[in-house]
Amino acid sequence: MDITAVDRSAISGDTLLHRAAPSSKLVATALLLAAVVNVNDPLVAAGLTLSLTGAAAAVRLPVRQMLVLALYPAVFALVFAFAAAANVPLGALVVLKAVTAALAVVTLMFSTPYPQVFAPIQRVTPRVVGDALLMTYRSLFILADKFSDLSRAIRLRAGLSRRQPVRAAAATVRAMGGLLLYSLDLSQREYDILHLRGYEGGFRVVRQRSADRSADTAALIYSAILLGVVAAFRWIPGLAGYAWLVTLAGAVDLATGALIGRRRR
Amino acid sequence: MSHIHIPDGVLPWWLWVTGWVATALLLGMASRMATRTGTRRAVPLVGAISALVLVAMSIEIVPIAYHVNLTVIAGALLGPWLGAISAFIVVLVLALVGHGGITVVGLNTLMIATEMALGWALVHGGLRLLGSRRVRPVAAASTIVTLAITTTMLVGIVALAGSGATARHTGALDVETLEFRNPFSGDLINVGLLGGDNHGHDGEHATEAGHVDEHETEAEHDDEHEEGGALSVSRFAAVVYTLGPIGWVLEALVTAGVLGYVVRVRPSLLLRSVNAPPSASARVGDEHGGR
Amino acid sequence: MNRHTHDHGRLAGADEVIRISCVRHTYEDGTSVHLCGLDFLAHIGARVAVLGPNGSGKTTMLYHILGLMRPQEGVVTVFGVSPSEEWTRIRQRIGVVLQNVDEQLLAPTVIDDVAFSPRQYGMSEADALAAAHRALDLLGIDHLADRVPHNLSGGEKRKVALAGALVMEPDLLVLDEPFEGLDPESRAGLLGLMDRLAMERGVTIVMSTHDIDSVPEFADYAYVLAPGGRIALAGTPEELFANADALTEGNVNPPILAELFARLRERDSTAPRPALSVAEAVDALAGWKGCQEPQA
Amino acid sequence: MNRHTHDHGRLAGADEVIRISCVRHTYEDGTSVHLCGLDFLAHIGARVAVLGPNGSGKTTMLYHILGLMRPQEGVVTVFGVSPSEEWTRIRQRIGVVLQNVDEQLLAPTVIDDVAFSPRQYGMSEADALAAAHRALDLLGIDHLADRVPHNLSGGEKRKVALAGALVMEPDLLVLDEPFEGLDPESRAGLLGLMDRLAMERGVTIVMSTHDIDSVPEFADYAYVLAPGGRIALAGTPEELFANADALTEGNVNPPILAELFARLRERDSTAPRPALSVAEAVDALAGWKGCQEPQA
Ligand SMILES: Nc1ncnc2c1ncn2[C@@H]1O[C@H](COP(=O)(O)OP(=O)(O)OP(=O)(O)O)[C@@H](O)[C@H]1O
Ligand SMILES: Nc1ncnc2c1ncn2[C@@H]1O[C@H](COP(=O)(O)OP(=O)(O)OP(=O)(O)O)[C@@H](O)[C@H]1O
Ligand SMILES: [Mg+2]
Ligand SMILES: [Mg+2]
Repeated sequence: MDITAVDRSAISGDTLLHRAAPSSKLVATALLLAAVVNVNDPLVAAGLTLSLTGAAAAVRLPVRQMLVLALYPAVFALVFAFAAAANVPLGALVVLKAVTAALAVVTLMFSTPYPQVFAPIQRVTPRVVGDALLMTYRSLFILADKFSDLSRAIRLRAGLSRRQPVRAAAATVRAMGGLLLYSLDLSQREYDILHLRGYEGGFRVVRQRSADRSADTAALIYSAILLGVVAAFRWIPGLAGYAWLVTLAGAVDLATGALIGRRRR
Repeated sequence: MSHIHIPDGVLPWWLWVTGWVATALLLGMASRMATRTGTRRAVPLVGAISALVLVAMSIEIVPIAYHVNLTVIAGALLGPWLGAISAFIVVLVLALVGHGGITVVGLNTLMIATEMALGWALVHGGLRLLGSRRVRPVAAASTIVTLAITTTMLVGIVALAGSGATARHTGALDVETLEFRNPFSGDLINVGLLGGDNHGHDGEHATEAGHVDEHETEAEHDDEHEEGGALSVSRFAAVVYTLGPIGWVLEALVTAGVLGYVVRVRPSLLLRSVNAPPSASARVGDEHGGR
Repeated sequence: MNRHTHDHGRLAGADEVIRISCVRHTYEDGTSVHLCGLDFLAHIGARVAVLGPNGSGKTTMLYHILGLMRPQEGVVTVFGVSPSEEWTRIRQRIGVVLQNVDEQLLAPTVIDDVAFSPRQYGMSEADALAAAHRALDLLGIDHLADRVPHNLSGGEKRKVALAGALVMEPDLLVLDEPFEGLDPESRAGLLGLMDRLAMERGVTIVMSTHDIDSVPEFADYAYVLAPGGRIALAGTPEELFANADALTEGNVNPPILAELFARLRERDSTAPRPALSVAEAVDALAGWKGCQEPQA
Repeated sequence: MNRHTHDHGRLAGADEVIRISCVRHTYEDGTSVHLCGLDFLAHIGARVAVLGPNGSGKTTMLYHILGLMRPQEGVVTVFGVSPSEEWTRIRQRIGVVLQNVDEQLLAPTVIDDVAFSPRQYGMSEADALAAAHRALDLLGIDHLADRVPHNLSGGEKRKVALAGALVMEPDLLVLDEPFEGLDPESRAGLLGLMDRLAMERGVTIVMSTHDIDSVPEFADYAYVLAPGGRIALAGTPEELFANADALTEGNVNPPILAELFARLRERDSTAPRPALSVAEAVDALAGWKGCQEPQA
């Protein structure tokens, strides 16, 4: 979970997806999640994963970093699969679902600055919740900086040595106590500022508009097609035998995606 | 922190939808209660404490990759209502940055909100009973009791879900694999506290691999499970209750250490809220004595 | 939105913006700051510097002006009202940049942060954004509009915070150690901007600083706090720095040039009167060498 | 521990403490700092100042000296070894105070904080406490021993941090902007202390600062970084500040006195050579006026 990497890509990246309107990307992500929830054939799920990866590669998102993040839920899915799934295909389905869902969300986060992702959430939640959500993300970076300052100081003052793990742990716990005090002070100062600047509740975020209509259309159509395929295989029984075609299509997607991504580079 | 690591699209939809609905209700109620003390006070406080919890979860305390959660502390400082809001925010941010489990955000919020509310009630009850000098034992005991109760809740959810293989970690203790592991491999912050500077991550992927291997053997035992059927709640519970306590103790030690430090450095912090009505604990950050 | 009508009828002078009279504040741990001695006064369009050693109470004083603290004793009035009680009545007229700029940028993006106050005060979205862009332009940082605060450099953060303070076109600007950590060039830029604000718009500026050498350049009037909060000295920079002894008593080192001239005078009584800028000093010294009358 | 031999031998002379040679560091976001141009050298007992505008790479350079960053290109040696690789071998000889003192105070009381390193290095409890008290005494703040660091004023915190850095009696002291937020008196006290450390104990001091006016007082040698990290200028303060044009190019304003004398010379070519302290300047000016012979 490297928030700074996500943030960096979202803010300084410049891919086709970065140019799409955040609202379109949110809808596309929702469609993909619906597809993940409904997919019930491992081969179709594999196709889904592959083509999503292919799409990310095609627009030149940092696919490798994204996959590392998506791997985390995969590990837990594997645990789940081995314990719960009756057979290998079902186990594979569980893992693929986890990876695909994570990949969909991560694609959104890697191509959209966090305010634009949180703003729609903020609009549908109570004021305190939405505002606190935006405030959390802002504070996260301040605190992370603070903590790296703290641990740097511990390091320089010889607080950490492998030979004395207990002392090292104690020093770290202290640092955490210091961080706690700091975050309370921080909230006090933030409160002062809110007061001074006339806060009455309700942060507002300028809505980012689409910089490229075709990007929105592409994202929406692409995820709609994937959902359509999933739905077809779920509810049209006759198709079950052809699920391998979806996997194949996914593989082709990935290959072309990788090629396009490389060509553009 | 009790955290259900269930992949999206696996849990029965009625369960996670119920989780979302309950969370929505909880948040509605919480924000009404929270705004009584003023939105302006609540927003920065919840923001800072949620950020603190998120940062803390990325810190390794012991080289074997044990990480803290600070939910009891967050609960003690925020109180139950702001705690519920903070729980939602923490879970949501985790899900968005690649933790997975967007659909189970609702269920996870309920778990952590409960943990924070329990932590708040126990810490403050204990301090009122025993006095602030005993902050360490109070904090430690509260943490253990809180985690024991939420673990029981988790077993309940597992029973509801009808699947015996819900993976869970208490602290970072993965009860399924009987080992401690750090779920935040690529840390939030790039500070290798004990290792070399910027290259602390390689080793962890190795443990992840080992982690998976262990499951292959374990899976054999679970072969009798049918899809979504035959739960082994009893076995799950047995594992949780025998191994969970190690995680609880570690979390308890850290909680006691941090709260002890805080009380020594700034005694007024907890004491004030001890004597104040529950909602007033939201004003904990008020240091200037001004408005 | 410049209100230049000077109708602040009160007991005190019509153009009085701030008055602080024997205010006491006791912190939780018992530390007491007693802002007494002289009265602190700031008039319309004045640029006032607050000097004093570490821990003397500069920040405490500014917090009282901003209504963040309620005086336990004594009187604070800003625009004729008590800021801690009637902050909502005067807040639109006051812009603030406190010491930790990092923590003052609360909104998710720069433009949202600068547009924060206008929106909260109920301006229409279009007006709020227009005002925000005007403020960014004023500071020459419109290109930062879509950036996220945590990626900015220290100097940029300070400018964004300043834009947020200026967006409502305030009549009073309160700055706590605005030069901390800035290199000389950024500092000069900031000084120039404050000059313009005071001259062209009649903005009253109150700022605390340790940077004594920039006081003559920046301030019309300065107050010196002694430890404990006592307002020990007051005067124009010329008056203050001419009186090196009193300054030293007040635990403030005079600016280098003031010290140079004071010592020169000790050595040679024909030495010119203290000059406070390099240009003036060069004139004065050259004149002195030529045994001309020093210019007034 | 006094190494006062001043034979600045070339090529990794025996008394060379630090050498930085064309080091490049690229931050994760692509910002690259290239500490090249001149080599950075510090000799035993030297007091070296690092100047440069905001963002020029001063902190980055100090982090390299402290082994917090691994050079991606170029060479850093401290006490003859690479700090990023063999930090444990040299860490006891190096004391550090970074920019944000707040985050460097780790223990609940001042004495615990100062005794932190000795305890970590496995000193006996009694020795650790004795060492801590010695360090507090050295800074004249033994009365703070039992206070809680969080409640101290900024200046006091900085002194405590310094005591923590001095407690192991280091041979090298690295300070990042030690004067930030300090009032002139605390600053003078700190300058005096650093003088003593360098003179009496032969401690090598490397410090970054924006406070140009104190450089002549403090430093034997100074380096000026240009934006991007280029080490653009180096020399003794006298050499550096005599050359106003090069300084301005390097985006560093010369100290006020240097500027005064430079302008005086433009006006009148008989004006004396730049003096860098007030006392010298008074002598020079008085001598110039012809009232007295300037003292040698
Ligand atoms: N939150 C606090 N709790 C207790 N004492 C405090 C607090 N804040 C400030 N003080 C004390 O009040 C006095 C005045 O502090 P203040 O911050 O106003 O000084 P200052 O003049 O701004 O100093 P500096 O130049 O270091 O910023 C100091 O003695 C300080 O220790
Ligand atoms: N963590 C970081 N990530 C990305 N870029 C960074 C980081 N830290 C510093 N930089 C960049 O590296 C350059 C050098 O920064 P550095 O902090 O060394 O400057 P400095 O000379 O210490 O500045 P200041 O006078 O403001 O302290 C700057 O351009 C800065 O923006
Ligand atoms: Mg202050
Ligand atoms: Mg720096």
